[in-house]
Amino acid sequence: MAKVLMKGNEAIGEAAVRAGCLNYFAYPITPQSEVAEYLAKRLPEVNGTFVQGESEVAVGYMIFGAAGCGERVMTTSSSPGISLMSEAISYIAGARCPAVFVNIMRGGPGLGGILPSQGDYFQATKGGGHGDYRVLVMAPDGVQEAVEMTMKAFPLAEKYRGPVMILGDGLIGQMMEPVAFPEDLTVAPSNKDDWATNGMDTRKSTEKNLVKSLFLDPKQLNDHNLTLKAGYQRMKEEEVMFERYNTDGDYKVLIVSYGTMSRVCKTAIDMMKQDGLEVGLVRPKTLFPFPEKVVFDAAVKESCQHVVSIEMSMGQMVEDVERSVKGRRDVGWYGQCGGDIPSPEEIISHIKSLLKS
Amino acid sequence: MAKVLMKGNEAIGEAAVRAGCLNYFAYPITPQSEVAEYLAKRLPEVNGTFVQGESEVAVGYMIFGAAGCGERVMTTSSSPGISLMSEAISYIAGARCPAVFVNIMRGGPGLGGILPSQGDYFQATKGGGHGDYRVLVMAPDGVQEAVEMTMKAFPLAEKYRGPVMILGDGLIGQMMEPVAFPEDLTVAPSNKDDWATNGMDTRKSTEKNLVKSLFLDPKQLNDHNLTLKAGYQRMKEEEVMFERYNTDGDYKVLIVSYGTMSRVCKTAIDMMKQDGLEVGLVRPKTLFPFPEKVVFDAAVKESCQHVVSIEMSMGQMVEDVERSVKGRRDVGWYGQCGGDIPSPEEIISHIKSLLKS
Amino acid sequence: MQKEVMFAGFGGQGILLSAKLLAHAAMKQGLEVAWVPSYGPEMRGGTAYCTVVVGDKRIGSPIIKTPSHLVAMNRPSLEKFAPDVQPNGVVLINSSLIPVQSGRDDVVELIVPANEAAIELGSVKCANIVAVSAFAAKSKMVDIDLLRESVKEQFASKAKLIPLNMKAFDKGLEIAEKA
Amino acid sequence: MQKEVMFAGFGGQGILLSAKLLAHAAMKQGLEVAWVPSYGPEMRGGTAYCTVVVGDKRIGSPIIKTPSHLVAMNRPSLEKFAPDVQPNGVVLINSSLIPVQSGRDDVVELIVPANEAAIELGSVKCANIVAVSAFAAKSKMVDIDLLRESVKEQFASKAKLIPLNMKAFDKGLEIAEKA
Amino acid sequence: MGKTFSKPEALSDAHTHYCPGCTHGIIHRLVAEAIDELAIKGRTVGIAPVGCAVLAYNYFTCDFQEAAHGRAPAMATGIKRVRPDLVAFTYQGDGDLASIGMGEIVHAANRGEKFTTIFVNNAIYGMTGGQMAPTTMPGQRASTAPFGRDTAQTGMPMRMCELLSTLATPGYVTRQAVLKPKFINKAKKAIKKAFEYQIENRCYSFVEVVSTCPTNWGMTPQNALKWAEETLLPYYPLGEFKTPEA
Amino acid sequence: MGKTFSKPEALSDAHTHYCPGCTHGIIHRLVAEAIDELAIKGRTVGIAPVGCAVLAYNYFTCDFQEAAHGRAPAMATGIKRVRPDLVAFTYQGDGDLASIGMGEIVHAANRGEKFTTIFVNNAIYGMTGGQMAPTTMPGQRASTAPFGRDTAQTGMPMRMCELLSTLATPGYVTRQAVLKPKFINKAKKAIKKAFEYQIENRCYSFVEVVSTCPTNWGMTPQNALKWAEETLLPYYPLGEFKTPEA
Amino acid sequence: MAYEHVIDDERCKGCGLCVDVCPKDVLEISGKVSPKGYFPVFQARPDDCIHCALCCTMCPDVAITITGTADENKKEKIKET
Amino acid sequence: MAYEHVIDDERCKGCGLCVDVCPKDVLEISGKVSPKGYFPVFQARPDDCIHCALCCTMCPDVAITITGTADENKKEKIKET
Ligand SMILES: Cc1ncc(C[n+]2csc(CCOP(=O)(O)OP(=O)(O)O)c2C)c(N)n1
Ligand SMILES: Cc1ncc(C[n+]2csc(CCOP(=O)(O)OP(=O)(O)O)c2C)c(N)n1
Ligand code: SF4
Ligand code: SF4
Ligand code: SF4
Ligand code: SF4
Ligand code: SF4
Ligand code: SF4
Ligand SMILES: [Mg+2]
Ligand SMILES: [Mg+2]
Repeated sequence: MAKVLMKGNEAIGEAAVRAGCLNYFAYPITPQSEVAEYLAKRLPEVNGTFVQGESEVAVGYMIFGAAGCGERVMTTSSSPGISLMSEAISYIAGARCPAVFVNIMRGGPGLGGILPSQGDYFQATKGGGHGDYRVLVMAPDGVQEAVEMTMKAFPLAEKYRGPVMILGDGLIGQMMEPVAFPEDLTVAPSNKDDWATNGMDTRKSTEKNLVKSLFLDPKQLNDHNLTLKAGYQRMKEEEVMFERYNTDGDYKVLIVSYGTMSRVCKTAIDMMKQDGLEVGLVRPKTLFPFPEKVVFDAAVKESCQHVVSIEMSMGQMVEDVERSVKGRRDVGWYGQCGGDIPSPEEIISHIKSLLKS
Repeated sequence: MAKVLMKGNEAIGEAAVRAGCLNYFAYPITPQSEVAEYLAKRLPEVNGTFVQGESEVAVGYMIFGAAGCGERVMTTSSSPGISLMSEAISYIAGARCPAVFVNIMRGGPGLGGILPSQGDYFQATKGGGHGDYRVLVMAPDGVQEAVEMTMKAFPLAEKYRGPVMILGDGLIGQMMEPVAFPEDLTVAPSNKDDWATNGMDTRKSTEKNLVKSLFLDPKQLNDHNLTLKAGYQRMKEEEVMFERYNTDGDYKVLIVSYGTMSRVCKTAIDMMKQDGLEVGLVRPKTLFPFPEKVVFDAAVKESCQHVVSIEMSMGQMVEDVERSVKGRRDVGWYGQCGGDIPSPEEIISHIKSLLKS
Repeated sequence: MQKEVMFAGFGGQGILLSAKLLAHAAMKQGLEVAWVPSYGPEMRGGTAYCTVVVGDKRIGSPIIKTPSHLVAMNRPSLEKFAPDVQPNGVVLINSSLIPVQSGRDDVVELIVPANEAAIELGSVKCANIVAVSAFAAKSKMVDIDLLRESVKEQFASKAKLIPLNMKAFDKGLEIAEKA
Repeated sequence: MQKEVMFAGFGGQGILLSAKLLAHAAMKQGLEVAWVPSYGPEMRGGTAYCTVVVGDKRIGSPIIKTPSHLVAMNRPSLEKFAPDVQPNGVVLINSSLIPVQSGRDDVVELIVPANEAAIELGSVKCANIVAVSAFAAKSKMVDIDLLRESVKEQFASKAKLIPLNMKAFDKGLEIAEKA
Repeated sequence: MGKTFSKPEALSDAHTHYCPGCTHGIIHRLVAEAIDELAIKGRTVGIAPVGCAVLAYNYFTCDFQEAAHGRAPAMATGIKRVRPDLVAFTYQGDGDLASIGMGEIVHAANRGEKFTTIFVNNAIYGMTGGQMAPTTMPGQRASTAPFGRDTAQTGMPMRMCELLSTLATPGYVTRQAVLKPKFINKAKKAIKKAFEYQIENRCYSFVEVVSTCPTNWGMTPQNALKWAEETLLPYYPLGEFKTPEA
Repeated sequence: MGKTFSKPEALSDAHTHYCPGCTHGIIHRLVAEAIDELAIKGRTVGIAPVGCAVLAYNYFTCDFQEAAHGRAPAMATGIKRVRPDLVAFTYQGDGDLASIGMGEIVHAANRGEKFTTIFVNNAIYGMTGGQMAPTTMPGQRASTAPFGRDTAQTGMPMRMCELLSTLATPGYVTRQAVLKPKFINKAKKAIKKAFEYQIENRCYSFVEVVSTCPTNWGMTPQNALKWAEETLLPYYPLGEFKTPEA
Repeated sequence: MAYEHVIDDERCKGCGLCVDVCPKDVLEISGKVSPKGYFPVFQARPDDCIHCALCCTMCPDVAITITGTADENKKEKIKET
Repeated sequence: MAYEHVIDDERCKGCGLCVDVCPKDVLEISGKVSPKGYFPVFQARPDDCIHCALCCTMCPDVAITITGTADENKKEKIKET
């Protein structure tokens, strides 16, 4: 298919449509409002539904209600809006409904700023909401991958019957890049008749379905949590995605970085190569499940002296990197959080300082 | 002072009053509604303020507004309610206001159940809200400690100008135990004139104060985040609290456990001692900052073969334990989440199975 | 040495209060104590129960699956909890509402027609006081005089109720002795 | 080989569009490209700018602090960004609104009275087209014919605007040649 | 002149957990009767609130979702927007709907979402043990208003029918009660009508039902009915506040 | 018969970031004039919304807090409950107050919180680029209503004065405009009165101000004033909807 | 046609609401506690019952049903209980 | 007493709202762009100004001030500008 030049936010909206998601509920917030603006035009063409909710809290539950009927559904927001959805995400996970959330991160905490950031890593991967649930989180590094991951998100949400999140940043949402759209996703959500409240007549059944997260009996609630845990375990076995860059040969330093930040790191790595300084990169594409083993293996390579997690945050993913490296190498953090993205030059000088010390 | 027999929830309310916190905003939720019911009677006696907010979202911002004036203020809630406050907590951290949050955890995710749980460890320690902030989290193991930590929380919140959380569970809230109240806290919050919106006349100034979290300039926002980070660094140096149990001699297994769960572990440890099986315990009293070094040192003790994080959750603190142990011992998890608290017998058989394997 | 007693009955039978009185007396006696209620909607119209744990050192796990003693104020409670009571424990049976017995021969059964006794004294409301004093006398879990004081303190605010409850208290002791 | 150009001016001058046209042409040419706008309230009534990065391999960091070229449509933009342009880069100066020059002797200055030219052609709106074609001709960043096509496509929906913009396009080329 | 009477099909055999004399049970039955009479059980989805009716999903025989506290109207919106052919109703208490759920109910009503709300006003937070609700009467005691509701501090009780009927979007808004058979029969008609408006895709429909909470009011079921009639009805007058026709 | 005129003290020297002809600036000035005339600058705390007025704290010379989107009334509640001696006002847009902030404004008004709200109704989400607001007019185009607001899908525009004036708790509720000097002078009086009610600890006070958004309406500032007067005022009539006396 | 008025002891919570609405004063709360701990209602004067179903209408727990029957004996049977 | 009508070019955003409300048609938008990129307003016919302050009332940017002054020359000065 020919490439088209698209803004990340619009491409995400188009990707949803091509993934067969015709139901979109959202509340405007910079830097992702273009998704809603695009879909407000696009969905009517395919008899889809767009509702601008009164708040992100309400949107979270519109998503829940729609997902509970077994329909593909998506919302998009940015950091503060996602915080307002955390109760809903916990409910959706608890009620085991498939739903796709997109967070185009901006600077925080609080109102913070509107420029790109990666400050919501913890919130996304450790669950912003209460209780024992995890969210499958994919982090694209550009518009093309944003499209691919968005289209993947729906079948994954249906496979695990839970929330899946695309974690992008303001740059990915605002930037235009050429995109080639994958094949449309034509398979409809399966087996929803087993659990969805899609109406007994619809599924020709006399048994009611319940979409709920309440289990007053402690034994039942524990079993329910064990079922969820088993799903997260399976994600760790089947869904880990990552990319390695310049890790075939020897390298003195291993960078772990994701999303927009990882692109800058690659530029830095290429520049350092010019000066004969070899640095490797592992880019997690799934933040949960986190590529623990890949990071460990890359870190313990003979030649590797330091591991550094480079983030557009004050150091969040670095905790998962530490866990993965198991003390076999010293693990550090480098980054900024405010909207400015560390430049290749800044990264290079940090890496050199590591090697000096 | 003579001991009094009090419910944890009521004791927490009384502790706030004795800490000079006369401002309380809350929304009812089991299993912590007794805090509000107690303070609704108690605060009028001391000309304090209690407002039942219309929702936890609103309560979060009532707390913000009050804290922004430099007044001591507290709210209490339980898991879903705390999720609804996550945006507010992020704002309060971003605007650097001192405020005390109490989470009497119940089973999750979603509506889950109302019985005791520790399923909100991630939410509390990794920040349920968006952006780079941390919350100082203290976890009491009974009514006496709930009182002491609540009274400590206010000066700590003022020292670091940010949110401080007491993370209890339904049992601690509902149980009655004898309590001895510490001395009343008589020192008023200091230096609020430098930042609080308490009125220019009040502080005899012609300079306005701003309570805000917006920094449109990326450089400023980054600096702001570095300031916050420095505070969290200082917490790690100055505020770590923990207890060791049966760690003086040798032990084959190290348990890391907190709150109510740790009491059951102690019973189990005593019982195993009877059978000549030595097991040590580290009980984090602060969950953030986490007693990383203490756990590491206790884990690498010659005699120690296994480390196990025992939680009323599906395994959350275990990630911090893994980080702390740095791969020097295998780290496992044991627990339940639903309301039933693992019994000493269950813990013992798990420990024995570890040693068999 | 640690002892536990489970109080169980319908909501409204004053279960939590009698448990609290026992806990309070134990505290006055200088013992460690924990009072652990059941809570939540499942109680609505259903069974209310509460455990009191008393010991000479700090209470470890306050969650007790096999208590030393049981005070059963209605039939479902007896049927639900009697099997868990430790051998030689006291099982108080409110015979006013429970026509049956525990069906165990390794425990000390204490048959107390608490409701009748209370009604005789003037109000069914004080059945829980009859029960707790009878239980304390039989189990010796706490000092009787301290328990009596605790009852007085409890009703200090509604002084006119004290005489009734004192009568109930002595009635309980009397029943326990006779038993 | 990677080249970057910063387009800058007031909101409403069509900055983002001319940048998009360039990016689009580059894409058609089979090059890798990223179009990176500034966004957010600070733009309100203020300066709008946009970077286009074009290269033969995947664009790494799309955030460019020292672009190869600059298209400055108003004075604040020129003053803000001219110092960052790489040596030998093209600096287009919209002389209709900018009475001054870049003050640099190591760059290629391209003086384009874009507004006047556009007004002559019938509408100030097409000043951005004049500018982008002039810039492309001078910088050779993209193939001129592909860029012309992109302009046509852009206005396909408002066909009656095409002739005007084609005139503007050619005017830009003409200015660039003369310069 | 005799009548037969039996449990509607839309109600399950489960015994409710409601306190003796709690009128939630009556309201459940009226909803179930409407579902039976309209023969919509097979395409109905109920949305349970967080409140004493949280377990409503056990008592009905149709599909059910369980909402978070106050958010049932947003969930119903999600359901109806993606499945307009389904019939959706929210069953919400006064704390759920009038306190935490204020934003959701006002906006769902104003968007004219095609679902039905059964609003159970018992002037208290029942499930959590009798805290003050927005609908609690002046001077009425509640566990968080131990000296009685002080309107100087907490304002006047919230009247949702009055509030919602001011919205410019057409809708059906009525207040009913289940305090005596006469009221119950009227309430039943109103509930059925509300579902009919939905099925005809006419408008949003809202039926407030003045109910009792003997347990947290600290009254016998009989006195609760009496108190409700004497104290609540004067402030919460029964009747139709808005119809799509008007 | 000439007049002098100068910037009120409660306004800072900072130049606003507002678009040319945006009437937010006029409303800022009116609030500042009221603060000056009542000489309360030293005990006033403003609460900035999330909206184009998010930077209001830069433009006033009194203490300011910056709220989260829609939550200003809850923050003002917090302020006034712990410091009743302070004067607090929230300055909120229509997306902020009537959409996400519906629950907070209704409940603050119903509790009768003693603060003042300045509600800037420009029928659009300004800051985020012209998305539909609850106040957007039928048929009016917005970036999320590209074909114009379809009331069948989104309902009718929300009228906050009409809604809030139905609450039983006493309060001051008025709608004003700043579309021409005559309106501006009236609006100024209303805003001052609103602060006076607060200072007397009388009641909650709410002043809606019909405003413009030339940028997102896609109009010149002049046409924006004209459109607002012709299109908004008929649906949003000016006047006093409620006074504590009545 | 005849009617059968049946009270389900299992469902009845003894709230007494039916007792008050019965125009014929047919119903009374029994003295013996049900396994669930309630004192269920019973027809103290079944003969007086006119099967108006007001008790059914008022019952929150759907504990009362009235079924039509052609068989007179059935009706008798109830009498005896 | 005389008045001084001053327009602050720095604050003026050239929105023109003042131009329309001026009863005496005193104001006009100037052709030269300000450093901020706006075309500020100026008094084209200062003599006609009656200092009614309507322009001040309408100005969203408080760009116009009118100060009272005793000094007649001041007034002249304005004329010349
Ligand atoms: C977010 C959240 N906040 C609070 C609660 C606790 N809670 C459960 S039910 C309830 C109030 C119920 O009152 P109402 O809606 O009037 O229903 P009722 O029980 O009176 O029928 C509350 C506050 C909760 N479950 N979730
Ligand atoms: C929780 C949250 N949701 C959404 C946003 C994005 N946002 C910022 S301002 C705004 C709307 C502003 O519109 P309005 O309140 O009408 O003010 P105006 O700009 O029109 O004056 C929105 C949706 C946000 N900052 N926070
Ligand atoms: S608490 Fe009140 S509302 Fe809830 S079931 Fe009991 S009586 Fe009914
Ligand atoms: S966007 Fe609209 S509301 Fe915002 S400043 Fe510009 S004109 Fe004013
Ligand atoms: S109304 Fe129903 S539940 Fe109540 S007593 Fe009568 S039959 Fe029993
Ligand atoms: S049917 Fe009528 S008469 Fe018979 S018991 Fe019921 S209420 Fe009384
Ligand atoms: S109204 Fe103010 S800003 Fe607008 S043109 Fe006149 S002086 Fe300038
Ligand atoms: S003061 Fe009056 S007359 Fe003078 S310029 Fe302003 S509006 Fe015109
Ligand atoms: Mg209620
Ligand atoms: Mg607006």
